[in-house]
Amino acid sequence: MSAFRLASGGLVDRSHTLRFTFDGASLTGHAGDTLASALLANDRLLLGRSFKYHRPRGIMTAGPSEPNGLVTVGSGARRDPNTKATVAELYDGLEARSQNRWPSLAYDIGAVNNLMSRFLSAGFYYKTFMWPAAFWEKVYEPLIRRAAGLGRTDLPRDPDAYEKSWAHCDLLVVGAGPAGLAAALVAARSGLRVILAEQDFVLGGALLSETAPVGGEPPYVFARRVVEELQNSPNVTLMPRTTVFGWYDDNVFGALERVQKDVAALDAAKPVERLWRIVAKHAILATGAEERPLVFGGNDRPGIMTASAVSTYANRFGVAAGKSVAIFTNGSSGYRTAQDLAARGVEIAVLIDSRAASGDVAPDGVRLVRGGSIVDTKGRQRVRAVVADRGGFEELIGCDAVAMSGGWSPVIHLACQRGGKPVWSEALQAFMAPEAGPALVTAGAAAGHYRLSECFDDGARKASAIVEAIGRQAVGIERPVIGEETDPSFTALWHVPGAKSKAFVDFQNDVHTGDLGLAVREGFGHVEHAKRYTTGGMATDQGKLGNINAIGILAGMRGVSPAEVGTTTFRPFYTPVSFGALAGTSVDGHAMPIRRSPLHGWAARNGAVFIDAGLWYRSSWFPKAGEKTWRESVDREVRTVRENAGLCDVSTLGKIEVFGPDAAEFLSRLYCNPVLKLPVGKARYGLMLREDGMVYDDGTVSRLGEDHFFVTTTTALAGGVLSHMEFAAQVLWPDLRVRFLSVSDQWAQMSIAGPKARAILQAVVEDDISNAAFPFLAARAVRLKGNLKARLFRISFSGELAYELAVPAGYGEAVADALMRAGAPHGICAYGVETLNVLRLEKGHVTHAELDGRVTPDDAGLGRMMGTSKPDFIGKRLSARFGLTAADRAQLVGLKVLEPEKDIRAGAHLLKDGAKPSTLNDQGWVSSACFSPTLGGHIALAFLKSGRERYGEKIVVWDQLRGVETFAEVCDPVFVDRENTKLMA
Amino acid sequence: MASLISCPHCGTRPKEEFFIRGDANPVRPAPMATDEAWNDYVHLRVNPRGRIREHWQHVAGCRRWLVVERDNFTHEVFAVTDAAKAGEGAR
Amino acid sequence: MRYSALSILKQAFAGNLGWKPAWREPEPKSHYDVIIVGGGGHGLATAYYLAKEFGIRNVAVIEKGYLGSGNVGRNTTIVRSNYMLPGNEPFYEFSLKLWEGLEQALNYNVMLSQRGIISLYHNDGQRDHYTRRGNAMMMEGVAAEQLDRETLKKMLPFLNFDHARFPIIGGLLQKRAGTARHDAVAWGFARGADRLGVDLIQNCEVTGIRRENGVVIGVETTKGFIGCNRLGLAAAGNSSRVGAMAGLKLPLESHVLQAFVTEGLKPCIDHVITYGAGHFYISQSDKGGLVFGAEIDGYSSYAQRGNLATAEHVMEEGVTMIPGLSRVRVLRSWGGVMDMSMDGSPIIDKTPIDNLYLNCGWCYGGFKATPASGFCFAHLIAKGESHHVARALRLDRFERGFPIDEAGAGTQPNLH
Amino acid sequence: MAYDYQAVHALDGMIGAIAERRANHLSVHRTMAIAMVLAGPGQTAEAAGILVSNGEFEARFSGPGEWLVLSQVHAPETLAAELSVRLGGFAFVVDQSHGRVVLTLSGPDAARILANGIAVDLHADAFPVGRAANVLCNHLSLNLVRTGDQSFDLVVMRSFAGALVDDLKVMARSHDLSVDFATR
Repeated sequence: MSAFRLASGGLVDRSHTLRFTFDGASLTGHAGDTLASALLANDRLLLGRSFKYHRPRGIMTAGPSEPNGLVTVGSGARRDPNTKATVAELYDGLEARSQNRWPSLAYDIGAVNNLMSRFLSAGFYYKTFMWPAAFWEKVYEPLIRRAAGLGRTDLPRDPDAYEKSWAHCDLLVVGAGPAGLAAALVAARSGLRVILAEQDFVLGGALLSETAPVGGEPPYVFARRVVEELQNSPNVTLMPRTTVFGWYDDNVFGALERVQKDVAALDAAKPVERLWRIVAKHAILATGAEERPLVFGGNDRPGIMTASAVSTYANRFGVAAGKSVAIFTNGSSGYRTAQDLAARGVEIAVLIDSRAASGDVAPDGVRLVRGGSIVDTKGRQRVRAVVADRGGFEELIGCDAVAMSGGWSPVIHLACQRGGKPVWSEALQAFMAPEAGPALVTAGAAAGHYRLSECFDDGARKASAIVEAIGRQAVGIERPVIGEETDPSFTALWHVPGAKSKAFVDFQNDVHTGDLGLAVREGFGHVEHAKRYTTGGMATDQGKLGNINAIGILAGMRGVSPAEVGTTTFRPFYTPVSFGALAGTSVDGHAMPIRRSPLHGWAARNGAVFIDAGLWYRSSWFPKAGEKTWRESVDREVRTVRENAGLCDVSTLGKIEVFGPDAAEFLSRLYCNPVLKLPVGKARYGLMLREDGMVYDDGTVSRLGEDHFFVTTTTALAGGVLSHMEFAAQVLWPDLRVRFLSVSDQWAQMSIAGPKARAILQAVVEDDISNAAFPFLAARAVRLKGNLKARLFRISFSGELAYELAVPAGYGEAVADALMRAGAPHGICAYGVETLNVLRLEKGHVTHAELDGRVTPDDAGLGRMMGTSKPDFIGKRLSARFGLTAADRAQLVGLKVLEPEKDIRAGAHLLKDGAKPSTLNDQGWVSSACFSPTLGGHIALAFLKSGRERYGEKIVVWDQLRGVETFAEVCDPVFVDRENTKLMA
Repeated sequence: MASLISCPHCGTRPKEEFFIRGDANPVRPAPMATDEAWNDYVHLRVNPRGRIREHWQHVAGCRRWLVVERDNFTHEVFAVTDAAKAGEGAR
Repeated sequence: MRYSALSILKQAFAGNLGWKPAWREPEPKSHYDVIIVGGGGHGLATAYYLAKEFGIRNVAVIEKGYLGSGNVGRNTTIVRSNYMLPGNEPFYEFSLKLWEGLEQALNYNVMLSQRGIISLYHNDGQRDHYTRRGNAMMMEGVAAEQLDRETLKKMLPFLNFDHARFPIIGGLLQKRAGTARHDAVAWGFARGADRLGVDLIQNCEVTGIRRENGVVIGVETTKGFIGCNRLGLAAAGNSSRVGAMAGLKLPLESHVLQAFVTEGLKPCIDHVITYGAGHFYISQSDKGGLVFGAEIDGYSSYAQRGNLATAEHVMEEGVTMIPGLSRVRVLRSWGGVMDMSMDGSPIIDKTPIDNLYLNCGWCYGGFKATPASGFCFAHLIAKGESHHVARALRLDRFERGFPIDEAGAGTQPNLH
Repeated sequence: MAYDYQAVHALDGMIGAIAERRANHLSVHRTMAIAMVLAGPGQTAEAAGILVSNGEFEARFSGPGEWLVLSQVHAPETLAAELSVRLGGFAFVVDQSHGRVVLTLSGPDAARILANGIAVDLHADAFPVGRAANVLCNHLSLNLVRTGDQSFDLVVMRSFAGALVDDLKVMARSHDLSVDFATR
């Protein structure tokens, strides 16, 4: 039996021994232990160093509010820094390490800060480290950064998986203590869909550490029986190891389930943690109450714990907090702990009650000091004695642990996360949950009902009310007979006067009463200012233990009530949640879905290199054997298209089918160019503006029937344009008789471009597609040989004789293969978006590189398209604004490099020859650039101030980011075939 | 709100299924309305704190544009209406 | 009292009992030359510069809560000047220069940490965009560097180079960018303004703007009427509400942006890093917490709190950018009310109402602008004309057609 | 040259050839006749009346006046034409046989697996057999219909099919799932 493990008692399985290590030392515990209880049992009291002063610290609580007992659990890539030992379930093989110490826990250099503490008062860093100016970042800041922080990570890739899930219920009960179990039982028997979530690995809450018999049996046995019934109810979901961390709008709760944080060898088929979004019609918070520490001199030494933690370690885990325990209380809870310890044969050094008188009775033989206090403690890595004070008389009392009880605060965190402010209760000397509406109520100790019987009744009563609100018959439960109960009354004591050493309020961040005094003195007395100035409440425990005392102390200093001081804001997360759990499975390759073109397989078979284009994978270029760089491939593809023909996958374009008697009118209002008179069987380039007059998207409009259009969008804005059209149809003009549908995925679409395109296509298409029968901009359904229905559009992005052929997606690969076969004799090649980009650039066509949301049609050289005679279209009115028509706007131009050995890249800026670089002198920028195999040099599209007036000017292309400056000649943006002879051929 | 929206066509759905456009009150002026009216429509917003009407589109559901009437301080939702229907009411 | 290492030493030996209040708590006078509505970073900076640079010391800042209770105390503390458009870049560079001298000017350590910001990009189009942006910075004389993938691998080995949905192909670095301690900025300007005679009036809510013959003459407040010659509004997310008191309708929508902090860790991320395939950005505070955020929640809100779905999406982007964040635990989330403008850029201008001046539209980028915003707003109020770096930030730019749209997203505020 | 076009399925090469079906199974349909029906303005009731399930078609709610119609009786090539004839002037019909992929998820954990990506309450009382809805599953949207106590049909845009199957495998991590083409 280890040093502090009691001979019997507790809910740990003494027949089941678990091995674990702490800072490399091999230790043992039992199934049912937390890491904290096992460490205590092994006399491992010192767990870490505090944040600022590096003071030795030990375990202070037995639950999720723990400020001190933070360790790193696990090793390698499975290392979890800042794990609370008080909630970490012990398992065989657990490895734990202390934090924030160097070189070792016992001998920590940083502890020198403790000696310097008078210089390190709250906010000291705002007042110094300013001289010399450069020293802050070079010297002081690195030192501060290294000293701060707790756990360590070098950010290795996490080997474990996470999962997110949705759950729905009529009633969510948070907390499986007496109130929560009673509530869940009533709701379960009444037929509600119930979820019972509990952060602990055993359900039962306070019943697990209570001793008063319930229904004639130990309370944990009673709890077990209730849990069993709930487990067997099909309408109940039990969620142990699940912390409800957030309450969001519409009664959506966030909860974290620790699925595999209790094993050394993980099951790869399961996530390590699971995030639940629980949509609850109603919720009951049965989250219990938190015992407050007392603020006295030296109250942070290892061995000093809350009294309820001392009781829990004794009753639930069979571990004595010390061999001789001093108890310091301001209410009856200290007496209960005295009874618990006495019953288990643990020596009580003294019981000090800050109240001069009370009805509480100390166990027989225990020395009771009424009206006394502790003003200091002794000891280094474990408390060895307390300095008790009674009426100015000081006495040194030996002990090796201190149990302190400063009264109780209901745990109302979740109920305050949506803006409601806690309400101060003078009677309970505590902040209570605000009225949160019918969907969320508190019950039991969380509602200020501390007695066990009250908890049962309150939980059952509130569940019954919810059952009835839902419109069902509530099935009541009979409250079991409960043995001797204690009522934890207390007299608030925010801090103990006469402290002989630092009295800590926030343990982890080392905020003591002196810091709060300084804050008030310097004008930071507002509770938010005090928090931000002293950092009280900003540690990993978010002030769960300390804030209430800080508020009480501030109230005292300012001479107001705690109600007037108020609390800082309660915000998610109740306890910290891993990035992994919140991200779930939507990481790495699953971060966003991948879209594959129907021609993906064809492209892959032809050796395509793929590139991300939004969610799509698009074929970028098709390297052939012997080609060493992408440029070689692209140059070849460009030349092949210009000389013979090429086939490119354009399936990713957005495609929308538009129907209805008002379809033409609708499209006429959407596009800035005329659409109404587009003949059936014809296509037209279309430009859509935003209402602010800037270009939104471009594409083609084809009229397939009088009341039937087919429009395409760019790949990038397919979704956006659809929404834009839906807005126009549903909100702006609901009277127009038009319906439309995205058919992007129905069609595989390929561009066949080049002088040989017609010959190749004709081999596959049944219909006559001669220039006469199928002229430029023809658009209609055709039949392919082999009896396949298709759509053919004679449109060109490359400037070549070109067609876009659309076939049902599943047939895309087969048709592409057929075209490649038919084209082989003509020297066809497959080409990708890189070549497409060069081809369109040579032809001066714009893409979203040019149409970047700040460009008007006129800027892009498309001003003549505007149907100014149309009565209305989106963007018409604001296009006329002064700034959009100003003469010095940047206009689309072409650039030809004048120094052949130099290139131009997109993103370069433009300067007049000889001008000094400055924002004022900036003449524009390069939007797209490439090497043109056709022209044999580098060319670019650029936006240049008043550019169309400046053709022929020699201009500086200024790319200081790459350290490149080069001369270029400004020219018309159309570099090839300005007469469109190839297009019309 | 902000977590769940009750689409009149699809039922209660999470926020992620929607695309939000903004204030639903401005009405697109007639083509020949004044410059001021157009500037007001495109650029100016009352932006009150409290009860507002906002355009949400159920993109992952029925793809209808909805008018969500809600309080932008408490995040309470009062009503969700199909925008075409809401428009009829306004006319 | 002046702060220094010596003052700390002296006070320490006096038990730290001799420290004086950082600022006075005056009752409002009946009349001021200038009243600034809003005791956040911009309002306090404006008051400070009015007194310091323009000799106007009969100034009051009126704040409905406590000083610094708005966005200055709830942001992710990033300071940078890596903008693209000529309407913005000179302004933000002016701001960064002010930041660089702020500690000495204010005698307050705002902990400016010029650790560099790296904006990652993930495809050729983004690379071109960042090239244009980097060159625009260099045109203004602001140093920028393009980092290729191999350099990034050495500098930031923890990035997701191998499994990212959208590959990291490079980044744009501004070395002089970084972070500052947000509360200290508010407190430093407040203390600086107070020492120059500015009255900081907390817990005083403006309930109306009084006009006589159309001209603003003062404000109605919860502490009564206070007169002024000129009134400046710096109310951030509440600008529309305050503006409405004078009958103004502004090109703004208020939205919530969430921010997050993790548990404290030993130093592990030494830069500010932004994710180009989403909106995620992250840095590590001097206390050790990783401070991060991403996009706004998307709906109109004055609630200062966000929803879980957005938080989840932020984490998805975070872990996709830095897989090793997975086991790091997030401690706290909070929300700020953003005055999102119609083009994503701010407004520092006169209004059509005499004596009424406006400073708003900071979207989610107001923190870095704090000194320049204060300086330029003070310039405008004192001299009646815009400071040259803030000339483009006009209120009438929307109707006149001169938007400053860095995102190219148009007039939908939640897309900026 | 012979022009005998063989259709390729969006998931060809990504799934198939499993040794045995597991407790939960995702079955991918090779071909399915699918069309979208858009009721003409003001003609929703008329179109709905004609579409009432008669064994030939199954019309699944997609939006007001919009249905996703599947048919086991008609061929992909003829369904849209057939519907056009039946609906006459009451609706516009668009063939989607190639634009969508139909998958059936069945097994004791089917609803639980879907709950890992779909926010809609799939409890049989809340989402009974026959209920159809367009829903978001992680980051992509699909049409979901409950076809039995333990089975659901998922209809997804073709280009997203691979991503959906990948996602479903991850969603089913702890639930013993096999994936294959349907053998019909």
